[in-house]
Amino acid sequence: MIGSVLRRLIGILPLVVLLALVTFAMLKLAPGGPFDAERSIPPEIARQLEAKFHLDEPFLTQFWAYLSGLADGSLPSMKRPGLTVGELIRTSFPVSLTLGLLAMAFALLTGVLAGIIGALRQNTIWDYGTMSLALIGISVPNFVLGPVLVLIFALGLGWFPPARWEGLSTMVLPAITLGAAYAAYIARLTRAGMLEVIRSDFVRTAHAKGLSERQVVMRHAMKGGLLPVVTFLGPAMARIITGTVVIEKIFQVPGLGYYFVQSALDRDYSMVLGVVTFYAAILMVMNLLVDIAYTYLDPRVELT
Amino acid sequence: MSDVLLSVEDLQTHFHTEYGTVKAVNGVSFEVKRGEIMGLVGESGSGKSVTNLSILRLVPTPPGEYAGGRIMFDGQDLLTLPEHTLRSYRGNRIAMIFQDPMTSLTPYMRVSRQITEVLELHQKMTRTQAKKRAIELLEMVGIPDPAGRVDSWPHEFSGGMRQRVMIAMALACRPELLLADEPTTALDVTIQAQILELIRELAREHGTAVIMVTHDLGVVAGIADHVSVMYGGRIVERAPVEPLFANPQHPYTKGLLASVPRLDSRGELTPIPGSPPDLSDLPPGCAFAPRCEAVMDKCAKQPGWYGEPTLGKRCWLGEA
Amino acid sequence: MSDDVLLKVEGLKVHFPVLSKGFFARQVGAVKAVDGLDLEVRRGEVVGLVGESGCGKSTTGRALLRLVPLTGGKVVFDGVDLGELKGEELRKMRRRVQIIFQDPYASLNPRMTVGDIIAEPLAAHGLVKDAKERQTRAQALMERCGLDPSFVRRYPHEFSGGQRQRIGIARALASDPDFIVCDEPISALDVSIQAQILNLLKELARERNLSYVFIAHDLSAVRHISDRIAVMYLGRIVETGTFDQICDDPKHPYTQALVSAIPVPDPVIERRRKRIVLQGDVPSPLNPPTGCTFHTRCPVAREGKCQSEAPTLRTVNDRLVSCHFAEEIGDLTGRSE
Amino acid sequence: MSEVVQGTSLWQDAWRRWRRHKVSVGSAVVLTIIVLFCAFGPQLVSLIWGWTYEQQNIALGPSAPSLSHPFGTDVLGRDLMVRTMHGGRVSLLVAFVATSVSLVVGVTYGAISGYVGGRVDSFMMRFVDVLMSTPYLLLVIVLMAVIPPNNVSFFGLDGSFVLMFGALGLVSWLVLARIVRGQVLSLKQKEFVEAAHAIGVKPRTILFRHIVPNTLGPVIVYSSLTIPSVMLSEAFLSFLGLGIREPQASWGTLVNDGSNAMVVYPWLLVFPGLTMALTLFCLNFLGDGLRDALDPNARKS
Repeated sequence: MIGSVLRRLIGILPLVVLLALVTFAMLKLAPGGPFDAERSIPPEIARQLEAKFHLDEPFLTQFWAYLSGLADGSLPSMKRPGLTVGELIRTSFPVSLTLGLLAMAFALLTGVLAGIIGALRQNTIWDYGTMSLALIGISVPNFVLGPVLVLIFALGLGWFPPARWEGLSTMVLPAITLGAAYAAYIARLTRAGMLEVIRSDFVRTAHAKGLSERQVVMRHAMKGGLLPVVTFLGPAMARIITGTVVIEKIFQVPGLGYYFVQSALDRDYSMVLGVVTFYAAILMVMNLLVDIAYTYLDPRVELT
Repeated sequence: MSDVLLSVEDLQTHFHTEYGTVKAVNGVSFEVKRGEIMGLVGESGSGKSVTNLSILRLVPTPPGEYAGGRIMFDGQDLLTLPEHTLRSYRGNRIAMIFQDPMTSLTPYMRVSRQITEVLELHQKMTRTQAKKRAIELLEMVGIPDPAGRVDSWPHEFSGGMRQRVMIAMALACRPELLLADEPTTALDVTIQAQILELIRELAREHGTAVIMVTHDLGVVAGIADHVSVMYGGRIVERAPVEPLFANPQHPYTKGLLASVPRLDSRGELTPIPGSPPDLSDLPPGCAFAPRCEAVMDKCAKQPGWYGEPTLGKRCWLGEA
Repeated sequence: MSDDVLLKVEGLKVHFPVLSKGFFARQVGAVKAVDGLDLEVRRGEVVGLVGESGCGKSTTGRALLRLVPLTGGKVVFDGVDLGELKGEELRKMRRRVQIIFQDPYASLNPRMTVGDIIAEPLAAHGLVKDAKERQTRAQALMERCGLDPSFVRRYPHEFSGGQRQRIGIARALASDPDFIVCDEPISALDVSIQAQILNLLKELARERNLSYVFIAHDLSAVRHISDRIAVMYLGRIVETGTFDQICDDPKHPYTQALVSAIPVPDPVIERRRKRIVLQGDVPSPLNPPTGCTFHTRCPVAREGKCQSEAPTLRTVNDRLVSCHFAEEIGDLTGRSE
Repeated sequence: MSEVVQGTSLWQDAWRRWRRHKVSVGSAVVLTIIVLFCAFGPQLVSLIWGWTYEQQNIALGPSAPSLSHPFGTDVLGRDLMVRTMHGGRVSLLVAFVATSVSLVVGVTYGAISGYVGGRVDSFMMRFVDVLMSTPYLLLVIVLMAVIPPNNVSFFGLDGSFVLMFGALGLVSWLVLARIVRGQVLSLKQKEFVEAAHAIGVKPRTILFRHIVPNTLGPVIVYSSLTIPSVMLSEAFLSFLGLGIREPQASWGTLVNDGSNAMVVYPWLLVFPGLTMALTLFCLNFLGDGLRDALDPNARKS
């Protein structure tokens, strides 16, 4: 087990470098450079800038310079003087992470609960109610839901502040907005998974043993019913990471996603490269964790 | 040996589907005495498995419905028993084993836990006591190195071994009645021989009554004391095992025996024409009439039971 | 039945590679489904091939049509080595060799009408060019196989299991083959339907002078249709002989155990019978035992030779047995006859 | 010979089942209305009132819904109803084309992987796994940000459209490829495909008569669910200011504008937001109904 985990961790490294290379190539191949827009820069200073950021060197040398700068976090931003990629990630990633984890926690809690209710009370008002709600959750984009929630709960009822990131009460609306669609999706997956498991032979065996409904669900059905949800967690992580980009914009949260879009629009190569690489690494580790969780839930599966 | 343990009276179990009401069990009556092995024989869709499931009320409702009848077990009607009392019977006084040992064990739980949980539930054992007993049980059903294998996962066992685990689990609380739902159908013949041998021995040893549901007449011939033959949701013939095979009374039983290939003879097979009935669209009369060679005008009406409760048939033939 | 050999299989091997997971999959082993099998089928003869699940009997059936790649050995059909044929040659050969499958649900394309399914061999080999004529031929085949020809435009899901199996048989007959592999054609059917299909297959064989390899796990079904029976264990034939030899006087210890394990629908006989209950399970074909593959479960295996040396099929009492001690072990159930 | 009985094909069966799914049928009706509303609405409006989607009326400015402007007007005095219709055209077009792109790529990739099998399959599927575990939408953001849309044009369509089609199509094929591969793999082992080989049917005929028609069900179901997800992604990018550019509009850009001004002019958020949510809602319900109708597991055996 530990060997497999180590092997997987080592396997992540080349993938992250590859992704960084693709991103870097994309940036280089796109017409226009980072300093094109600023016409006021005298050619001399432009040359200095280019030298500072290795823009005048061959492709691979440049890439290597960026990569080693990324490794120790010392790569400087092109557009924000004095700021390094490492510093930016250190200050803003915890914010995004908090937001993402809160959203995920909200999604898992409400989604799993709603899904189990739906499955156990199949074809009742409970089932139809939760599943209709879930379908609405999937259908309302978070950038519509966010402003609507702000309109109602912040501006209308005044329960929560409309924006900023200063304490727990400011985190509620962003986390719900981000998590809603995932909650809905998880609810549907849980319901489908539970329904399948509930009909399986081994659940019938459990009933034949004389266990109570609750014991059957908790001990025998739950693990299998939640497997599809665990499988979904991997891609969900990826989308929550990109999802924070929008939420951070709506609620003016100073997270990494917000800076990422800004850097992309500003053509701040070092920042873009840094964030993409960092997120890729995070995501792959998350996927590994999901796979480990899966082997724990289903003993038939081995980590490869 | 003669007291009746289970008596099923006019049991009706129906399923409501979008294609209509399926009368899977349509008025089934039989008795099982203590220590007796009863074979319940029929083709797929004859209602034999649903009858078995109905005894422990394991048919999911909806779409299923217990539309009528009584299931008297030791003086109690299982169909009207409150859920929590029924649960204290399940796995304790009445246990069940299923057809497919591959899917009938929870894949996410160690074998030890699956056995100990019954013991903790019904025998109020502690975890350690239960574990000790689980090892004894595995030994009893013939699993080699039971102490070493008790903590395995189900997928680490072969099909035959899993069926042994199922049997160990079912016999854990020394039940008075064991319901076996085609326990060897999914297994190879050499493994089937092992499992049948095991069930036979253990049932005799513990004085457990067994209802053995199967479509295989050979299995019944080898294991049962008494046989009930089902067709189209009803029992069409009932007899002790030897007269049933030596002198079958119902045309369906006769037809079945003539059509089954057997190892010890090579005579021509006489198939039963046609195909089994559609349970959602049963004829008002005898369900076998469309395939019966001895069909008469009377057969358009449902025949009654002809003979004694434990030896007789549901057929107009010889009635008049 | 004549003496001329229609199909001859020599040392047939079918191994399925097991790949490792990962980006660059390496072969880490092989499932030796069939591992050195010899078999002969004469013109007009029905050979029953019997064995338990995982013994490689279905793979053998598919190898006879080269539906799976052969790892080694030869399959010679009417003088032509099927292993040598490629592409079009192989495709054309398949007009003469057909197969009927076990699962009547999975073996028919759910999106084609019954007429199109049955007529497909006629179209594939250009036997009947006219589409209308093909449908008429399909209807005639349906009639012969006991189906109502007016259902020619219906779809498979509108038929019962037994009827679907009849459709499969009609399809196999369409191109007028000489040889048909019947891969457990009755084991998925209801008990009362099995005899219908068995009798139909038997009639057809007689009527058209067909040869079958009839695969089954149930020796009693095979007995009713076969002229000769071959018993398989872990990818090899352990014994072949006439049905009487195999069922009434088996020589190989595995055959003896198999025969004794099959229940007979007669309580009087059942109570008197002595069974040989084999211990343990069939070993994995991924890693079969050395020497005689049966030695791990054999009640009469002896130290030494059985573990180290694989027995070959040799003639013992007019039949072929692959056991080192076939002459010595006698009847393991201890019957006096 | 007796009268030939006509059979019911699985497609007819599915159609019957789908029609019983009232909500799904209702969704299809509503969707048709929305599509017609977006497709022919602008002409109708310009006939009746004379507004177009880019026509400004600075003097009027943002006005609340009224008889002449049923959805109100935006800060530049443009009629919001025409802009919503126009945005719908853009969003639906992007969703449709990008889904088609993903369909072509995904089906081809998945079919090859499944049909060839073995090491090729294992390599191709690992590649998909890797792509799935990367934050590819971030790459799309980078792509959309760094490529000036003016450099790209396609049959006179705005460059931002073409980029959008490609980018979204190329990231949403992954799941489809997996589904098709799984289907092909299991079909390849189905006995009726083996039977076709055994009969001597030509490989090409086997592929097109026996394999492809049997993968269609899941492919239809999944693509019907891809459309709303692509639509969301488009809106997401446009919302970030990376997609469709002014004076063009999509539902994403309209919602973005609306959310910036929602405190003062709530209708700017409400109308485009509701229209979009309704569309997504119907698409999802339609997909659900199709799945119930085409799912082979739900079929009576």
